[in-house]
Amino acid sequence: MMVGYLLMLISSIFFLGIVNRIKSIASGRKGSSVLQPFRDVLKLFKKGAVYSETSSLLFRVAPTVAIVAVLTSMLVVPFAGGNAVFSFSGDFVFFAYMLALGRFTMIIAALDTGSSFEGMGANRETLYGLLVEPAFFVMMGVLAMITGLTSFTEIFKAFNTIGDYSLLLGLLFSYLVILIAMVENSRLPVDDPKTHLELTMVHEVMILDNSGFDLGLIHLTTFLKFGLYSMILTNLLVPPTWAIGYQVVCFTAVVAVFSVLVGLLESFRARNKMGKNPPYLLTLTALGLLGLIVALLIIQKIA
Amino acid sequence: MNIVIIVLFGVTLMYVSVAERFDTYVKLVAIQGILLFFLAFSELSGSKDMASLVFVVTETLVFKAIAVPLLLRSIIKKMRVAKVHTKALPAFYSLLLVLFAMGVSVVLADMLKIGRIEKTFMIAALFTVFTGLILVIAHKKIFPHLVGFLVLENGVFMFSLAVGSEMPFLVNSGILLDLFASVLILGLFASRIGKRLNDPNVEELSTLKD
Amino acid sequence: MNISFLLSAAFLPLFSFILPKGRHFAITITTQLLVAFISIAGVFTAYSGVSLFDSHFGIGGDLNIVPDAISGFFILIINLVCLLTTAYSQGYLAPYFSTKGKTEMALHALSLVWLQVSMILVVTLKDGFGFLASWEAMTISSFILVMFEANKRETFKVGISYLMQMHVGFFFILAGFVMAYGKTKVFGFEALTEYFALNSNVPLFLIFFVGFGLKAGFVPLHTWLPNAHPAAPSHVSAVMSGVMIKMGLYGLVRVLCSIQSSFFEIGIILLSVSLLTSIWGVVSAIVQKDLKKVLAYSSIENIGIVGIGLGLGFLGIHTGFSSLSYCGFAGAILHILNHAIFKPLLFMGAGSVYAATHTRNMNELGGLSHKMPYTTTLFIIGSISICGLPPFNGFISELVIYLGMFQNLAGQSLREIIMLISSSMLLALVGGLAIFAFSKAVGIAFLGAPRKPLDNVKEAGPWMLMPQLVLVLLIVLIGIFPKLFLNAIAPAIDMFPLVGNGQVAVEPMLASLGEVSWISLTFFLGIAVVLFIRSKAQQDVVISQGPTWGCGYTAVGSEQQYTSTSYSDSFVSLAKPIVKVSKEFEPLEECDFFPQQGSFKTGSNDLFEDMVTVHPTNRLAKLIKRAAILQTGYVQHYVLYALLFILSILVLTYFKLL
Amino acid sequence: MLYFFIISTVLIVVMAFTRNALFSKVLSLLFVANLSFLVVHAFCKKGATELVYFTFDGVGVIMLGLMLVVAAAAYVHSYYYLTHESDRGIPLYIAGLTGLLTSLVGVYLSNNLIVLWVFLEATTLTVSVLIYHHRSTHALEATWKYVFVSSIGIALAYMGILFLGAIVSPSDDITLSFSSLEALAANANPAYLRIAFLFALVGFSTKMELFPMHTVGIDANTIAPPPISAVISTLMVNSGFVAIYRLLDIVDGTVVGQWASNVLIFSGILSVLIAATYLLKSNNLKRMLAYSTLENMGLVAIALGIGGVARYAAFVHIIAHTFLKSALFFQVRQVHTTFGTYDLAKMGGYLRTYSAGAMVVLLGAIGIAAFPPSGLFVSELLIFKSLLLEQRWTIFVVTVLVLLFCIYAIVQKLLLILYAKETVAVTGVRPSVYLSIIQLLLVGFSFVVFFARDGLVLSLINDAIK
Repeated sequence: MMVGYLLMLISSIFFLGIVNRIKSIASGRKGSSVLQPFRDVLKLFKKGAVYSETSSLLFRVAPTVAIVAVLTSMLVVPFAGGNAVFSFSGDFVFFAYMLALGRFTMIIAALDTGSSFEGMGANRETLYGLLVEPAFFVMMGVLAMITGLTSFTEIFKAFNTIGDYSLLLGLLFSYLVILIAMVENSRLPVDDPKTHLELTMVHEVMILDNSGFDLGLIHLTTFLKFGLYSMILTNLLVPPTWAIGYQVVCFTAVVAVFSVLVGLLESFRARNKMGKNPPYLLTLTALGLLGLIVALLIIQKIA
Repeated sequence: MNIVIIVLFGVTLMYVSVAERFDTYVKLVAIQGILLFFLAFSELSGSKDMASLVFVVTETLVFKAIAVPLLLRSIIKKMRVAKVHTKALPAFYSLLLVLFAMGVSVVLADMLKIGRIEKTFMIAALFTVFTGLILVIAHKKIFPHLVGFLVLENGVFMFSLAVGSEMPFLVNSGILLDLFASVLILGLFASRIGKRLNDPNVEELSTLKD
Repeated sequence: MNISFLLSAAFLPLFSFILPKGRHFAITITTQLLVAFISIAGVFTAYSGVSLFDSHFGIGGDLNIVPDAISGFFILIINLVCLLTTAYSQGYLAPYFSTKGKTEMALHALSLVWLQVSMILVVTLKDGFGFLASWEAMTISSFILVMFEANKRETFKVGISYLMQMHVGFFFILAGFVMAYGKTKVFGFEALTEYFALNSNVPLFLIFFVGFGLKAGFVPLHTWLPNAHPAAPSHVSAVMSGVMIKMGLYGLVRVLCSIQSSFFEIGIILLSVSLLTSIWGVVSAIVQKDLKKVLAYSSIENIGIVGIGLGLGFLGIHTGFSSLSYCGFAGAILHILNHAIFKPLLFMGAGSVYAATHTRNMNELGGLSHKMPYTTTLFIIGSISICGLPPFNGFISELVIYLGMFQNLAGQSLREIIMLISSSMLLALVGGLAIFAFSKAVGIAFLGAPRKPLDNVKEAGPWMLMPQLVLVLLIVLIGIFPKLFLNAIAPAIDMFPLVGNGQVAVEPMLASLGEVSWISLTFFLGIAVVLFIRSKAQQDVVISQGPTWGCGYTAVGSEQQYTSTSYSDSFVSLAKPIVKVSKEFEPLEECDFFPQQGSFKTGSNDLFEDMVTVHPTNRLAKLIKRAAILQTGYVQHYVLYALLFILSILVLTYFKLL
Repeated sequence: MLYFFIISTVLIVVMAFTRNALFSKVLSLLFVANLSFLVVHAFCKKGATELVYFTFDGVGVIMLGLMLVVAAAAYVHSYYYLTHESDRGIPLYIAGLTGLLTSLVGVYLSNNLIVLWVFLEATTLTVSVLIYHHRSTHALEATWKYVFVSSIGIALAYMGILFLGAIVSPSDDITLSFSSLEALAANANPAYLRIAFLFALVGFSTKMELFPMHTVGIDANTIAPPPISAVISTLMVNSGFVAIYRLLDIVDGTVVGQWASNVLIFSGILSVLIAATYLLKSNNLKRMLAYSTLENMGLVAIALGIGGVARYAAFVHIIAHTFLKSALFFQVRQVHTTFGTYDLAKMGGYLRTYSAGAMVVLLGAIGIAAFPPSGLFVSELLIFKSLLLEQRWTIFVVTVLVLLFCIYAIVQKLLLILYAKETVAVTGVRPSVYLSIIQLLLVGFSFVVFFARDGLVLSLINDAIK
C-alpha cells in the first residue's frame, strides 16, 4: 500500500536530476549530480526569506497548500495492482481537483505580489490549466467506461494492456499523460523553465518573489508531480498481474525513460510561441477523444 | 305624402354635405326641421294619445324648425367668418361618401328585413345618421360639426318616429335628447366658444393631444 | 405549517413605518426569526409527526399545510440565507441611515421579510392560485429591494427590466398550469402527474421550463440576472442569488417530479441547455470587471451545474441506471444547498468591499488584503469552494455529479456514452473556467497593490463578518462531513422519480463520500504538519521584507499590475466568437504631436442579452410607440373612429369573421 | 329610493347657492349620509323594485357600495382642493359633483334601458360643469369635445335602443325593461339585435372609456380637477360598464350572444393596444392614468366577452380598479402640489420629499400593474385562465404581450416620480397627510379584494353575474 507512495517520493528526488544530466550531456557538458536539484531544495530549506511588502499571509501559505495538495492527491494513486492509500469511487476527480486547488492557490499567491510579471504568469497558468483539464477527464471517462469501475485502484487493477486490444489505448493514454505532465510541470513545449526572459515564462515567473523555504517547497512540488505522473504511466503500461518485484523494476524503467525523454525533448525542441499554446493544448483533448473512439471500437460500440 | 317628405329630406342632406356658407347650413337645418314637423304630424296622426301628439308636433316645430335655426343664426352674427375655408375632405369626396352612405343604408335596411318599420323610413333615418357623422368627419371647424350633430339628431328623431309611432314614450325620450343637445351644446357654443372663434388661433380647438 | 400565522407575522414590519430608523433592524430580524420558527416548526412537524402548534389556533385552521421533503429542504435554506443576510444588512445598511428616509428604510425592511415569507409560501403552496400569488409577491418584494438604490438611473432601469422579465416568466407558468387544468380540472402542481400520465410530456414541460427558467437564469433566459444582482444592495443580491433564483429550480423540480414519459427528450433538453448555461455563465464571468457581475454570472454557471445534475437524473431514468438517476438528482439538490451557502458568502464579501471602497470595478480595487484581512480570507474560501475544489463543499456536489457520469458509462449505448463523456468533459472545462474567473476576482480585487488609494478603507464590522463566518463553517463542515448532509437531504432526493432501488445506488456514493472526509482530514493534517515544519525551519533564519521583485526595474507602480481586463484578455482572444468586448476610444490623428487628453473605455456585452431581450423589445416598443397616432386632438377623427369601428364590425360580421 | 332622489335634488339646489364652505360641507355630509342610507336600504332589500324603474340587484348594490366609498373620499379631496388650491367657486362644483353622483345612482339602479339612458345623459350634463371648472381655454376645449362626442355617442346609443325597441311589437304591453327585453331577445331578429348592440356599445363606450369612443374621456380626465378625474375614471366608467353589462345580458343566450362577445373582445384588445401605445408615449401623469383606465376597461371588455368565470373576473377587476384608480387620481393632486406640474419629466425624488404620497404611488403602481396583493391580480389571473381554457391562444399572446408593455410603461413612469432626478424643482408646499391616509386606505381596499375569496363581496358578485 505505502510502497507505491514511497516509490513516488523516492523517484521524485532523482527525476529532475536525470533530466538536467541528460540536458548537460546533450549540450556537451558533463553536468551535475542527479541529486543536485534535491540538494538545492535542502539548501533552500535552510535559507532565510524576503517577502514582498505587497503580499499578504496568503502568499506565505500558498506553497504549503500547493505541496500538500500534491502529496494528498498522490494518496489515491495505486501501485502494482495493489490498493492506494485511499481508494474510493471517483477518486480521480478528487485527484484532478486537488491538483487544481494547488494551482489555484499558487495563482492567487502570484497575484498577491502585485507584480505585473507574476500576474502575467498567473494568467497563463490558469489558461493552460483549464485547457488541460478536459483531456484528463475524457481519459478517465474512457477508462471508466471500458472497465466499468470508478476509482484509480480498481481501474488500474482491471486495465490490462497485455492480452487485449487495449495496448493501443494504453500507449495512446501514456502519450497523453506525458503531455499532461509536461504542461502541469511547466516544461517544454508549453513552457521553458530555463528561459531568461520573464516575458516568455509561465511557471517560473509566477514564483519570482518566492524565496527560502517556500521556494524549496515549490521546487519539491514539481519533483513530486513528476513522480506522480511516472506512477500513473507505470499503471497504464504495466499489467497489474505482474509480481511486485517486476513492478518495481518497471517503475524504475518508466521513471528513467520518462526523465531521459524529457531531457532529450528539452535539449532539442524549442518552446512554442505563446499564441500557439492554446491550440496545442486543445490537441490534448483531441487525443483524449481519439482514445474514446479507440475504446468504443474495443468494446464494440462502434461496429 | 311621407315619401315626398323623405325624398325632400334626402335632397337637403345632399346639399348639406357640400354646403360651404354658414347661412346655407342654417337654412338647411331649418328646412329639415319643417320637414320633420310634417313627418311627425303625418306619422303620429293616427295615434290615440292626443296629448302626446300635440306635444311632439309642437316640439318639433318650435325647436327643430324655429328655435335652433334662430340660435344658429345668432351665433353666425357674432362671428366674422361666414364660410368654411378649409375642410378635412374636399366637397367632392364628401359627396361621394354621402352617396356611399346612402348605399350602405339601403343595403343595411334591406338586410334588417323590416318587420313593422317602413323601409323608406329606415333608409332615410340611417342615411341621415350617416350623413351627420360624415359631416362631422369631413369638417375641421366647429360650426359644421355642430350642424353635423344636428343632422344626426334629426336622423335619430326620424327613426324614433318610425319605431315609436305606437310607443310614444320612445319618441318623447328622443325629444329629451333634442332638448338636451340644444340646451347644452348650443348653450355652451353660443356662450363660450362662439366668442373665441373670432380668434384665428383657437379656431380648431385641437391642443389637447399626445 | 400554519399559513395564517406566517402571514400575520409578516405584517409586523409595518410598525417600522412609524418607529425610528434605529429600530427597524430589531423588528426585521425578530419577524424573520418568528417566520423562520413557524416554518421550520412546520418542517419539524412533517418529519417527526409532532405538532408544535395547535392548528386551530390562528385565523384559518384550514390553512395548515404540511410541507413535504422538497419543501422542507428549501424552507431550511431560505431561512438560513435570509436570516444571515439580514444580520449582515445591519452592518451594510449603516452608511445609508443618514441618506435614506425612514419610509425607504421601512419599505426595505418590509420587503426583506416579505421576500422570505413569499419564498416560503412558494415552496409550500401547491395550489395554483396560492403558488402564483406568492410567486408574484416574491417578484415584487425582490423588485422593491432591487430598487433600493434606484436614485441611480442605471439601477432604476435594471429594476424595471427585472420586473418585466419576471412577469413574462409568470405568464408562462400560468399558461402551463392552465394547460394542465384544462385536462384535469385541478389548478396547481397536483394536476401535473395526472396530466403527464395522459398527455405528451414535452410541450408542457417546455412551457414550464421557460417560465421557471427565467427565474432560475437558464441561458438564454438569464438576461435579467447579471444586471439585477449588481444593482441590488449586497445582502439582497445574496438572497436573490442564494435562494431566490433557486425558486425557479424548485418549480422545475416539482414539474420534473411529475413527468411520466419522454424522459430521454426532457433529459437531453435539460442537459444541453444546462451545459450551455454553465459554460456561457462562466465565460461571461471571466470577462466582467464588475465584481458583483462576476458573481452574478457565476450564479448562472451554478444553475447550469444543477441543471446538468437534473438532466443526468432523467437520462438515468430513461436508461434504467439507478445510480445515474440517484447521483444526478442528489448532485443537483446538494449543489442547490452548496450554492446557497457560498454564493451569499461571496456576495457579502463583495458587499463589504463595496461598502468600504464605493466601487465594484475591479480595475480600481486591489490591495484589500491588508486593510480587510478577514473579508479577504472569507472570500478566498468562498472562491475555492465555488470553483468546486476540495476540501470544501463545492467539490462534494460536483463529485456526486461526476460519480453519476462515471459510474454508469459501462453498458450504455453509444448515444448515452457520448453524452456522458462530453458532459464530463465540459463540466471539467467549466471547472477550469471557474478557476480562471475566481482567481481573477480574488487576485485582482483583493490581492496585489491598491490601484486606487485605500486610505479610508476599514475592515467590515462584526455584523457583516459573523454571517460570513457561519457560512464558512458550513462550507468546511459539508466539505469534510458530506455523508452527514447527504443523509439529511436524502428524503428530498427520494421524492424524485428514481428508478430501481435507491439504496443500491446510494451505498457506493456514501462510501465514497465517507472516504472523502478522511482524505480531506488528511489534507488538513498535512497542511498543519508542513506549516509546523516551515515555522521550525524559519525560526533561526532571517526573514525580511522588501519591495516586490521588479526584474531590475525598480520604479514599479501599482498601475502596472495586471488588471481585470488584461487578466481576461488572453481568454477573450480565444473566445472571441462568443464574447463581445466593446472598446471605446478616440484614435490619435496623424501628425498629432500634442495629443489632447484621451480616454479609453472597455466593456462587455452579453450576446444573448442583445439578441433575446434588448433588440426585440426595443423594436417592438418602438413599433408600438409609433402606432400612437389616434389621439390627434381633432374631434372629427374621434368620430371617425366610431364610424370605422361600426363599419368594420359590420363588414367582419358580413363575412362571418366574428 | 324616492326619498333619495328628493333629498338629493333639494341638496343640489341648495348647494348651488351656498357660498359658505362650512355649510356646503354640512350639505355634502348630508348627501353622503343620504347615499349611505340608500346603500344600506338597497342591500337590505336586495332584489326589490322601487319606483317601477329601479331595482336593487347585485350589480347595482356593488356599484352603489363602490360609489359610497369613492364619493366620500372625493368630497374630502374636493374640499381640500377648493379651499387650498383652486380659486374658483365652491357652489357650482359641489352641486355639479352631487348632481353627477345622483345621476350615476340612477344609472346603476335603473332596470329600464330608457331610464338608464336618460340618466347617462344627465351624467354628461353634470360632468361638463365639472370639467369646465377651470374656465381656461384648455378646459373649454376639453369640455366641448367631451360634450360633443358624448352627445354623438348618446345619439348612437339611442339608435341602438330604438333598434331594440323595434323588436318589441306594439301589441305587447311592455316597456323596455331589461327583463322583458331579455325575454323577447330570444326570439328576436338577430340582425336587429346585432345592430342594436353595436350602436349601443359604441355609444356607451364614451362612458366606459373603451375603444372607439374613449378619446374624449382621456381629455376630460386630463383637464378636470383631480378629484373629479377620480370620479370620472371610476364611477363614470362603472356606469358605462353597467350599461354595457346590461346590454350583454340581453343578447346573452340568444343567437348573437357569441357574436356580441367577440365584438367586445375585439374592442377590448384594441383598447389595450391603444392604451399601450400611449402609455409608452405620454409624459403627462394624468393622461397616463387615463390611458391606464382605457387599458383596464379593455381587459374588462375582454373578460365580459369570454364569459363564464371571466365575468366574475370582470367584476373583481372593476371593484379593484375603482379603488386603485381613485386613489391614484387623488394622489396626482398631491404630486402636483409637490412639484407644481403634471409633467413626468419634471418630477423626481418623491420618496424623499413626501414619503406618504410616494407610498400611495408605489402601492398604486404595483396594484394597477396587477401584482399581488392587488385585487387586479385575481381578476387578470382568472381572465387569462379562461382565455387559455377556451384555447384562444392568439388572443392570449397578443393581450399578454401588449399588457406587458402597458405594465412596463405604468410601473416605469410612476416609479420615476419616486426616485431622484437632477433637475427637479420642488414647490415646497407640503401636501396633507390625512388625504394620503385616505388614499392609502383606498389602495388597501383594493388589496382586501385579493384576500376576500369568500364572503360578502363574492356573494354579491355571484348575485350580479347570475
